[in-house]
Amino acid sequence: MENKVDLTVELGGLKLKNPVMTASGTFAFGEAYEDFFSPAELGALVVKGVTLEPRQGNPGPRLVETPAGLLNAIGLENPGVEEVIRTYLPPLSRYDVPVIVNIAGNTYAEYGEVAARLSKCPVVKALEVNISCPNVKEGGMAFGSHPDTAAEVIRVVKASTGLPVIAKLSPNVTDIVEMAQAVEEAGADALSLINTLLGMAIDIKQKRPALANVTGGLSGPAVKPIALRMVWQVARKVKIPLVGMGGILTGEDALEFIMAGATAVAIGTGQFVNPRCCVDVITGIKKYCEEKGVKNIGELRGVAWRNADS
Amino acid sequence: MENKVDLTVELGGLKLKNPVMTASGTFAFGEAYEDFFSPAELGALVVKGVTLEPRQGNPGPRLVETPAGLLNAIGLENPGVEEVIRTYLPPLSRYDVPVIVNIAGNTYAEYGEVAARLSKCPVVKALEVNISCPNVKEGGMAFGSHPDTAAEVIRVVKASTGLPVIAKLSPNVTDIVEMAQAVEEAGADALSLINTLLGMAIDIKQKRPALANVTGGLSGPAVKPIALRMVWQVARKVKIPLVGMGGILTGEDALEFIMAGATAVAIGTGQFVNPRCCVDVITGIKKYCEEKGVKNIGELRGVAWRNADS
Amino acid sequence: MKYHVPHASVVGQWNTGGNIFLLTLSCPEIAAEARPGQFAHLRCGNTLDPLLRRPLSIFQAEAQKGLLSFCYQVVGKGTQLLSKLQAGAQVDVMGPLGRGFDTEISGKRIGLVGGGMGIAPLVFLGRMLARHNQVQGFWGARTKELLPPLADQFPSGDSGVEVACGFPYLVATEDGSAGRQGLVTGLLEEWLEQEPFDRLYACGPRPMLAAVHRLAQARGIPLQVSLEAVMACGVGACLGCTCEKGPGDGGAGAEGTGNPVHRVRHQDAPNSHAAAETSAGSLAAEKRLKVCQDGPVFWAEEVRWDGE
Amino acid sequence: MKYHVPHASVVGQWNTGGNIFLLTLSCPEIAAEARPGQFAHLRCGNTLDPLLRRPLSIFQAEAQKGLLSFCYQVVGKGTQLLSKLQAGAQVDVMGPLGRGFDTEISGKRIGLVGGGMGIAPLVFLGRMLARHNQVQGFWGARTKELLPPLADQFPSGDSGVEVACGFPYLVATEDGSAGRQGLVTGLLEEWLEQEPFDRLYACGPRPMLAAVHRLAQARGIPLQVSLEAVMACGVGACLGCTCEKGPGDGGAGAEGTGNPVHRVRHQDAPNSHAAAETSAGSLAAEKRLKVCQDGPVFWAEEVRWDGE
Ligand SMILES: Cc1cc2nc3c(=O)[nH]c(=O)nc-3n(C[C@H](O)[C@H](O)[C@H](O)COP(=O)(O)OP(=O)(O)OC[C@H]3O[C@@H](n4cnc5c(N)ncnc54)[C@H](O)[C@@H]3O)c2cc1C
Ligand SMILES: Cc1cc2nc3c(=O)[nH]c(=O)nc-3n(C[C@H](O)[C@H](O)[C@H](O)COP(=O)(O)OP(=O)(O)OC[C@H]3O[C@@H](n4cnc5c(N)ncnc54)[C@H](O)[C@@H]3O)c2cc1C
Ligand SMILES: Cc1cc2nc3c(=O)[nH]c(=O)nc-3n(C[C@H](O)[C@H](O)[C@H](O)COP(=O)(O)O)c2cc1C
Ligand SMILES: Cc1cc2nc3c(=O)[nH]c(=O)nc-3n(C[C@H](O)[C@H](O)[C@H](O)COP(=O)(O)O)c2cc1C
Ligand code: FES
Ligand code: FES
Repeated sequence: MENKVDLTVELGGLKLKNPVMTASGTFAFGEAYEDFFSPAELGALVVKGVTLEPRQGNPGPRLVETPAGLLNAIGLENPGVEEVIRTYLPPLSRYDVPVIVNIAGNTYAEYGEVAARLSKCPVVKALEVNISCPNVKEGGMAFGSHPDTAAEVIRVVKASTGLPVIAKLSPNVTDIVEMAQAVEEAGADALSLINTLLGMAIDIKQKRPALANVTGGLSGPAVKPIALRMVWQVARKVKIPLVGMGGILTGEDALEFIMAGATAVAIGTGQFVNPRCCVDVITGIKKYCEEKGVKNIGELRGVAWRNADS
Repeated sequence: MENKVDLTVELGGLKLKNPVMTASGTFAFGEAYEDFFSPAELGALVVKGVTLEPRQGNPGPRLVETPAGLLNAIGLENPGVEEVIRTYLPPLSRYDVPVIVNIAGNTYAEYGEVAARLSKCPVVKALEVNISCPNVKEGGMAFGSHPDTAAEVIRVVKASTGLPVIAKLSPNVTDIVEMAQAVEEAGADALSLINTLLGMAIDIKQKRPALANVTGGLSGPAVKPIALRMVWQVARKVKIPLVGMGGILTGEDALEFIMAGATAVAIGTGQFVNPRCCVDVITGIKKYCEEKGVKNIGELRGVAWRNADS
Repeated sequence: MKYHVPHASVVGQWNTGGNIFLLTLSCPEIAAEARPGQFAHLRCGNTLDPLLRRPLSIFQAEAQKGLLSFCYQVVGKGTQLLSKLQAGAQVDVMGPLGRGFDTEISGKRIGLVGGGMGIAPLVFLGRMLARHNQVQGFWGARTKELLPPLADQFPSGDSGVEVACGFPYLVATEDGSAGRQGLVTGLLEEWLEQEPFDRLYACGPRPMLAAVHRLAQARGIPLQVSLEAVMACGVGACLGCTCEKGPGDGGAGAEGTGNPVHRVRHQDAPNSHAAAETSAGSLAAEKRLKVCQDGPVFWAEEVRWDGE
Repeated sequence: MKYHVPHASVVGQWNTGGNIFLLTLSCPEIAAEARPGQFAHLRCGNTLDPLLRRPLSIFQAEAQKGLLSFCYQVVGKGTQLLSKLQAGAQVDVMGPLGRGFDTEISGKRIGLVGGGMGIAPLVFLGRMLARHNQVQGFWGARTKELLPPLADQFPSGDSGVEVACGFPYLVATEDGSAGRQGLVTGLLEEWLEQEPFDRLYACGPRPMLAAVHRLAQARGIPLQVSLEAVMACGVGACLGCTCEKGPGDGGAGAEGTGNPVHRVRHQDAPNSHAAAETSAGSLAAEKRLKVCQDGPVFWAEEVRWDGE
């Protein structure tokens, strides 16, 4: 089966056995879903956002369900880069899967420092730079809202590491193409889009915001049309590969992103709905390819662009 | 009943008997839902976007359903301002409801011209200026993506009419507060937020965009968290009243917007789900007020802000 | 008058064996006014996914019993959810919507051409027309399982709905699993070589409609077609369903619309260019046609075919 | 081991009359491993609204029969949808999840304090503990209808599940509609004035837990509490459910978690500060507690109460 359709893709120098990755923050550090499937089945494993110092994150409630969506305000809770390197990353070497670490920082220097330290960790195969977290005042979205600051973060990270660098963009901008081009020019090897959309909910019984943090990041199927549009817009305007994400639950959803121009896709919220979501997406993509006689997943990349032009 | 709770609100000089309006483009010119309820029950009737010349709109398919949402690419199909004034507006005088006309244009001058002509039409009580339609190349979102152009449209319209002017903002921006402040300064009497989010869907069977127009505007419950966040952010940064919209289907949804700081709300996509949506929302608001001993709807405006501060 | 019945109760649902279902609701308001060719707009489930209603043609309306039936194929999540409903469940329905077929005709030879689920509204129409006219049906589908339930297969007793056509019909399937092998338009063409029709009515996939239109036009036979479109509101509010207007005007209208805007003069021929009463409600009268309100039934000349 | 059973079939569902339901599934994998205090994560419906699963405590697990029961109250759209399921329907379940109550105890006097739906896991626990200990339950609710079904009300035959507590319990309702009028913590306090307990277990609203904690702490009685939190993943992946850690460590753990990370040494007293085996999976061991994975059952000292 595996041989009939070639699902391998290349992402900024990294070769993935299939185009399905986990989305940062929805898979912790890799073992939460072990009873349901092995991370070795994934194209790549992207772990939770890591910062220089440990972070407690935001107070609760941190989650609110919305129509076909999820608002989260975790606030980058993580044990800090040292503890991650010491305790969390080594066990991941037992899986045959490239590990990508998502990083965030309060300052340019912090991004650089975290990148430098992780680069020494052999299990780490690439860095995903989160310049788009809507849930923390400093590190996050502020950098990702302006092309200049976004580009500067990427330049600093590139200077601190030899690993492939994936820039993760915020959708909360007027012009996603401008952002994508700025980080490409700064040296990003690939792009992840999208992070969550800034949203909120109000508890009308208590007459106050439902999240303790007031606002949160919206993810899940609700945002898929927006994520897909951004992948579509960016696909033809940059040369580096894209990882598409936002509301993917099925192989069909993933194929929409690939046809819009994504090289790989990531599964976040979908994992909470279906603990075998990643595997089901891989199977779904493979089945489609088999049925349609697609030999290599690359044939589908951006095909909707070609068909819309004609 | 009507007397127990005071639901009247004031919107840029316009007095509404309750805070529930129709969202432009989802109620045509007022009579489509006549068999289900009378427009006279509404706080205000906002009609379809009108341009100087007639417009055929975009080719079909123009609609795609998405998870808890709707993508539309109507493309401002309308018979042009003259025909609207001659044929469509006069019958509306039979309802006891303020009529607000939504306007769009390709140039500043067109906005001004449409505004000037509608101002002579006695049934029109206010203008809603659409600087945010994502579905047409010219008139729409381009103006609404930058504070300077948005402000200029409002200045031109204000100079062309004595009617209250409501600026309808696009959510497809990095900083909604900056946009809101720019149009407030330009003289807007109120703000409507939000218009639709730019999105798309791909038909994987046909391997091409599902909408003939490729991209469309996303509306419905899926976008409610984003709309609510924008109302929340803007509420304290401007002095003019806000009309909140985006995914409202129930009285509870409307109350979230009011508690975030909206003076009135509008129902768009919800109307397609439930043909009595507007009336059910009014009833829902009234019931909540009665149960909670709220005498005047104004008591709830922005209450979540006060509770979040404390 | 259009009605919104939020809690119409399911009287019965019957599965023809394939993925075609016949659903009967108790819904006296809509049953009393529904005309052939009109549709209802149904919520499928009570959650926000799927969000929008789904349009289904009225397959049968029995005013006396207050029963309303639909014949539909499961194609996606909305129809999937509908198919799970059992007797006693409740459905939120709007209707009757749109302009139905012209039924003001008598003593004529009439041909009905239906493809797949397009047969549904024509069975309703044919039963009505057969009282005063000579009606012949032509039903086509890709394969046998995609034909809606016809007289001999349908357990009328159970759901209380009678669907015996009451007029003769011929069947064609592309794979030959029922009736003649081939396209339904082939059956029609052969028939027309022997015997003429005074009027044709067609409902089905667009290429089939276009083919019927060519056959009818070549012979000068007035034709009414029922179009499909993706719909949101179903009542003319959103402009989501519009299609381009053809050379013929909408004056030679049909009846049964329930909407005063469309209570136009009835004409026997489609090309009479009678002045239609248009009104503010009908944008489409100017530029484009709203399938949900100006249709779904149109005279063939009202529609732009562009050499299809 | 955690299982994902996408199509567990509903054996029966029973409504206690109010808005409390008892749902029984055939789900041998989970039933075989489930321990008191653990929960399952259920999809409610098959559409994208509601999107997330809903956590429900395991009310009863019968390994032999492969049956798994839940006792829940309808509070929103998820539980509403669940309550419509009838025998034969299918449900997507994950479980057993989380760390359950410590059941390695014998020959002791044990008090169980449950508020509302918090009684559900304690009935399961009490039946197990009563074999080797002397168990006394204290059940409280706002009103009679909010008490889960107890022995005398429950038609055990029908769904095949037996829920007779098998140990004595006292009831308090705030409105006096059943048992004593007042709070369940009042009942407990009075009891403690007469007779001590060697261990307490509590599940219910946070203020009730805090009150039980104060009573237990004052008397030096080891206490385990089961916490609630809004959850997305239910397996420690999202960090959505975390809460602040208290002064006591997690070393004096409980068993039945199914997760090797938490197979820590069993201690009889909560304050022994035994070195827990932590691992990469347990972020919370460092800073915060994951209710879904480190809990939902915690020793009272592991939780931060902040003078509650
Ligand atoms: C006026 C009218 C009358 C109709 N009458 C009948 C009928 O009597 N029996 C019947 O079986 N069907 C009928 N249809 C088609 C029916 O509305 C669609 O099959 C249904 O909406 C599909 O819903 P779904 O959620 O199951 O599929 P979805 O998940 O929405 O879509 C599944 C597939 O069906 C296509 N589709 C969706 N909506 C439509 C639509 N409105 N028209 C055509 N294709 C669509 C989609 O593009 C997709 O490929 C009618 C449509 C119209 C406009
Ligand atoms: C470990 C665990 C075990 C549980 N066991 C049981 C049980 O055995 N029986 C039972 O009836 N309930 C139990 N609950 C609570 C149950 O999960 C919620 O009642 C349910 O998720 C509500 O879903 P809904 O869609 O009906 O309501 P929603 O529409 O989601 O919400 C309705 C109301 O319930 C509140 N709510 C939603 N989720 C939770 C939650 N996780 N905890 C507390 N309040 C919530 C909301 O804030 C809202 O006010 C348990 C919760 C947890 C975390
Ligand atoms: C609970 C949660 C935590 C997340 N944490 C992170 C994070 O630490 N770093 C990051 O870059 N993105 C984070 N994200 C964003 C996701 O990686 C992803 O970009 C987004 O959720 C959209 O994909 P989805 O709809 O499949 O979830 C988080 C999302 C969720 C829901
Ligand atoms: C079919 C459709 C047509 C619309 N046409 C217009 C329009 O002409 N002018 C405008 O300002 N907004 C238009 N909108 C946007 C709505 O007025 C509203 O801002 C948006 O849909 C969000 O609200 P909702 O989620 O309640 O639909 C349209 C929306 C839809 C769905
Ligand atoms: S479906 Fe809305 S106008 Fe036809
Ligand atoms: S619910 Fe996801 S970590 Fe607990």
